Amino acid sequence: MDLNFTPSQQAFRAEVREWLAANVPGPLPSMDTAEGFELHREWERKLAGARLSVISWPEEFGGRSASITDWLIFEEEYWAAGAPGRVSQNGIFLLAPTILHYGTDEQKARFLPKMARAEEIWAQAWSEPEAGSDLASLRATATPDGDGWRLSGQKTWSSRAVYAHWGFGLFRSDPASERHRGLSYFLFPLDSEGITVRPIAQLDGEAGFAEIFFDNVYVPGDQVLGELGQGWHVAMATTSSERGLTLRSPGRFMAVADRLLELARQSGDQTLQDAAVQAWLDSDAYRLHTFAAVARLEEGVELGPASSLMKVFWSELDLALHEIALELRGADAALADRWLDGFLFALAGPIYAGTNEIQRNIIAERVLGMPR
Amino acid sequence: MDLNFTPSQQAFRAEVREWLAANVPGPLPSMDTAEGFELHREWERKLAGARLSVISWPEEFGGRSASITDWLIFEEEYWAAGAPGRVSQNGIFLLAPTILHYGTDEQKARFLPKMARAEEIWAQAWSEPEAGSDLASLRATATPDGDGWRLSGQKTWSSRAVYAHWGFGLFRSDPASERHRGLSYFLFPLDSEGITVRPIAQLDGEAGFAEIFFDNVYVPGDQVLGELGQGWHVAMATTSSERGLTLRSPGRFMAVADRLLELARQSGDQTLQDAAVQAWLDSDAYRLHTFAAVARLEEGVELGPASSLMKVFWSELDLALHEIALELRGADAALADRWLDGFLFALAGPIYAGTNEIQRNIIAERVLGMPR
Amino acid sequence: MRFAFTEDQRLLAGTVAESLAKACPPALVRAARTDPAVRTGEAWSALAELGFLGAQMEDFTLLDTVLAWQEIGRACVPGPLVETAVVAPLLLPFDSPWLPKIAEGRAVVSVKCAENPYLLDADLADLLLLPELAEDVALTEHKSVDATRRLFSAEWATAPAGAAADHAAVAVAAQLLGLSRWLIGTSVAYAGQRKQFGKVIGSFQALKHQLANVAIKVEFATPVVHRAAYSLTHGLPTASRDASAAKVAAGGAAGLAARTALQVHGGIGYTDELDLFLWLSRVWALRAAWGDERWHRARLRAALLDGELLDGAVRLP
Amino acid sequence: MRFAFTEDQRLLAGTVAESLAKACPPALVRAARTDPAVRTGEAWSALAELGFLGAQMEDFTLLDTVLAWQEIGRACVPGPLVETAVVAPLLLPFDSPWLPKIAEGRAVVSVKCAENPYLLDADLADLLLLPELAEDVALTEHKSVDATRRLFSAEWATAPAGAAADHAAVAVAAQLLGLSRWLIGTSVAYAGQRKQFGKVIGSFQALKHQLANVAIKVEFATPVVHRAAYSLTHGLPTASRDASAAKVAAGGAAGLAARTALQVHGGIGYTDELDLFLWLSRVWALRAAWGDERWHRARLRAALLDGELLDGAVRLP
Repeated sequence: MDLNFTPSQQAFRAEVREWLAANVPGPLPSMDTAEGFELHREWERKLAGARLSVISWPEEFGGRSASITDWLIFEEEYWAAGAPGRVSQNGIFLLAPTILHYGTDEQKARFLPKMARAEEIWAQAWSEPEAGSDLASLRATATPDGDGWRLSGQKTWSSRAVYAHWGFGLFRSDPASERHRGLSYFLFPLDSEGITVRPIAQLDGEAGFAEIFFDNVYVPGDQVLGELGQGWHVAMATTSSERGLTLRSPGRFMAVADRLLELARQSGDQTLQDAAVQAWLDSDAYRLHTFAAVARLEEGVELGPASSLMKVFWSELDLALHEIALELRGADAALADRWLDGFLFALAGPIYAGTNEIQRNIIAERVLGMPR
Repeated sequence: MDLNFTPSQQAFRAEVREWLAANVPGPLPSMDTAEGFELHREWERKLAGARLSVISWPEEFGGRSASITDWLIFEEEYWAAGAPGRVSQNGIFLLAPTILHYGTDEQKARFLPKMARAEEIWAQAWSEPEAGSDLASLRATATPDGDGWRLSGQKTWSSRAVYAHWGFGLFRSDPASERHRGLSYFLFPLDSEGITVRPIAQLDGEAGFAEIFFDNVYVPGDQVLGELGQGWHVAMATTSSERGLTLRSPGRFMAVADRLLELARQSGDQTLQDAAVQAWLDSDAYRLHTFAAVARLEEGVELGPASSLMKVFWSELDLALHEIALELRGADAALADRWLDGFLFALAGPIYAGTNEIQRNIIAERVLGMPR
Repeated sequence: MRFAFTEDQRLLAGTVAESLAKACPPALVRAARTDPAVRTGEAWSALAELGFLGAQMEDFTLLDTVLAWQEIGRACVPGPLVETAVVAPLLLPFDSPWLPKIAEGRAVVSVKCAENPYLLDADLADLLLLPELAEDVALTEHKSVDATRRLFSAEWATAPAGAAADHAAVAVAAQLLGLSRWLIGTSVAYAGQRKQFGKVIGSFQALKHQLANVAIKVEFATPVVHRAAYSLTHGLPTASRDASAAKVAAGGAAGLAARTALQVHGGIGYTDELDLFLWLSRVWALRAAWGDERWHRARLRAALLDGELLDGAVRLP
Repeated sequence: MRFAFTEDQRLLAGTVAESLAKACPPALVRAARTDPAVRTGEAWSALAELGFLGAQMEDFTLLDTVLAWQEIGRACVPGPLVETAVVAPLLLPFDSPWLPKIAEGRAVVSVKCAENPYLLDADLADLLLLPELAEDVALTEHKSVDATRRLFSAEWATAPAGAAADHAAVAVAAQLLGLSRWLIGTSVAYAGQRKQFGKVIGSFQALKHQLANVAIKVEFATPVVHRAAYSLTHGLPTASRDASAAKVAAGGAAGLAARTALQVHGGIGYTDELDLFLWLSRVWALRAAWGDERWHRARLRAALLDGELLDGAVRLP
């Protein structure tokens, strides 16, 4: 066991910290507004210019072939510096690992570099109105048409879809199939003929999500990712690998926890101070757990269902961090500010990416081996 | 709304407080030891001498026809005075309300006065090895024999059964019946021929419970309580009435909460002080809720499934009170003492009298009306 | 000893609920986010017509109105009602010309005091109490968690409002109970029709138990709020402690109700398609109003640990 | 940066687990309640033969042994092992004649210090450290929550044991992890065969989620304990803070594991028919040993709030 970073890792951290200190802009408008979307793309281009937008990718696509540990270091610095949210998140975190794993050389060359430079922003299209947590019950269809396909149906909870350029999602290419079988993974431009994007207005104003309606949308055959009918496996394959880690890197929570301790120091209330200290320690525990997971991955052990333990832990940790902060803010908790935004976002944690109820079922059945 | 006690209620409280101050003995050995059992019976006789053993019963059976409010006052004083546990508990709290409601005049005259004077101590025999929480799946049988019955089968978790004189429980009198139907409520002397009582040793020493084996035990017909085959309703009828209240009167928790505040005052740890204050307030809330329930009962509104809300609340409150106390005791939490005994007892609260999981099902389905 | 409300007290609550069902539909709460007039519009007039805004001038006590305040919470009524109908009558002299105006619904009051630093809906106020009557005060608006409640700060030395603040805390606690009950009902209804994995989600035990836990918290916060109304009405020595206990209990129950309701609804709970988010925001806003829980906990700690243990009316002196 | 154990470290834990499977069956733990000799009997000798009791004299660090301590917890091994094998070697001079005796299993040590007021199994001790070597000390026995651990107080001025106490806290935390894993496994097994309402209770979602919650707490307490072993081994500036974090995390996880295990088993969990209660009692005893959680929380508060925020080795200085 060696919990010291190597000189090269420390040098990388120093480089990132320095660059961010010099380049991080002030708070940007929400990326779910037209103006904010463009400003966030601009920021992504700036990151790409310093080859910091997708460090874990191969050089040829704009990355540095960085290790997971380097990635975690980058994230710690990124969040500590209060840098903007990643408007290209869906693409670089959700889609790219799948393209790198299953994509053809043409697909890699076509999509990855533009993604790395935020020239093309991607929207995810997983859920459907009747398939929220239950992805396997997807109904949207893909029917053959010459060398290509015709997509029909409706997707919902598509983040970024209002302004994004491309989308990706699962469609049922085998009408006779059921549940996980007969699904294929499609990539499609959001300005294709037959696609209608309807923003979902949220009560706090912005429209972070959208519904996407597909009316017989033509997609050429080379925009299927991975094997036909294997969409489910293609989509899930990367979740238990590094992706499970890179998606929710500890840096994000440590940055909040450090700010929470600052709030607690200013308070005279020992009860809330102890709560803040515990939340900070839990963030630290999540960070340590991540490094331990990295070591297991490097030994070739997949995370598997254990990633469900992480999902429940980080989502409830994020909520606790913000709930304690609001208590510490007292009467100011009624004011809309950074802490409140964080709280509202944290409240979604136990819901998306598989509700915590489903995650607990997985933990009980697949980690502990309890009966279905 | 009037939260003052009437002059007569205050006078009654004064009488009880005074009598207890003069008569409460020092700590007695456990009532689940031969010696302790006798000493607890002696105490019960003393209470009966002052007509304080069963105040809510009619005078003719040894009571005072006291109101529920008087009963709650008595309990507050009883627990505050640190008086001994009630060895006649199963009889006076679980069985007596049923006898008073369903019993014949002969049964009342035969059983109640001796119960009030602790001449006969009763053991409850609800559970069976395969029917813990699921009482409706009882298997022990009662087969007709002349004017009487023959009981066969096994009961378990019978509190007091090791030393008690009589027992009561449900037996299947209609072999063709299933679930709640075809059960009858029987009363039987534990020294009957064919009854074997086997103590269940607990790892902390004493045997608070026992198994009772019935091998063709004869019981005369007049020891059936209530209508034949109606045992389930007879047993359950009183649960949603006053019994739900009298069983876990707030006085018990307020006495613990007051002692907990004393511990907290001696501690400099604000976090644990706040926890103790919250637990005290929760005990107070339980007390207030009980008075509100009394008012509803006096208006003729039955508690019904709402008693499940109370079961979950008091059982988790009791646990919280003791967990906080142990934290406040620090290193002394490793010592076996009154707080630890209370903790071990409190841990059973969420288990017996219908596990809290079952209670939460009832709350969701019968109080909130969620689907089965 | 009788811990129950009179027929009249229940009747008043029923009448208020009935008139709010008409005068304060969710659409009105929704509109209050953008149209200032709505915050002191229909619902306000309806409560004035009922005589509710002038109830205290007619010697109605908080014990008489606490059940009605629960209904006001359940309907998520906007506007500075507590400040105008509860606090002002306690702070203003009995012969103040403002009182009849308040009763008629013609005067809107916003209050700042040690216990409540932000002026609610001061943009609509005819009268500012800080806590004394004040004029030409410079106000700064702050973005509020609840778009139907606009918050302002004022450069002005504050003083404690004492008993008036305790009354406000309990009226707010009662609203939190009403909000919680609405959230439970709405969540149970949604869980009863939303299907996942081929079953209505309300049939999953995990979800049942989450909602059961909310029901338990609300059930046992309720008598605490009612007792506080009693203690304040009768000026008991434990009144302040009881008010703090009420605000903490109701705030905690409502917080759990809000979190659980959103978990039950999932992502759609954030959207404009449902009214849920309006009720959630109100819960979060009221938890911070008239003494946040940290503030009330400190008072409880002092009362129960430092001070000698005063027995409330329901415990024998 | 590599947060993983070496092959040797895992091997040692495996060897210890293997030999305890033979030398420390539940029946032995059970017997330790009544027969004093058992507390320093078979299991003790087995660990001596493995060289585990003398490991620290052979320059094995806490990082080398922490996984083995988890196995010792899992097996619920009785006796003052931590005091003898971890604390004594750190408190005694390197040339003390006691050290070889300890290594051979011929010397039993009991310790009292500021961090741990009660002497464990002093009735069997050849050597008392308070924390200096002491003789003819009057001992008073106190009834212990865990009948396999006898506790004594001594009229003697105490001093802090410092780093030795931190090492003990982490060895105890590791045992709490092992106890928790045993409790999870035993509860899952029981829930898989016990039937109620015509189903094995392990198929009820409420029960699944309760055990999932325990698994989560244990999963995330584990790296905290391992990091503390690393910090103490390398004498990092955060070592004491990390030791406290480990004791608090493991104690909390074990407490939940114990409560949940009893809930899963129901009344039978109290009975002599199962071994469960032995493991529960050990959890409750160890939570109070070598710094209860209140004490460690106070240290954490001071370290993280008052002191400037030292970055541990895993955070860049």
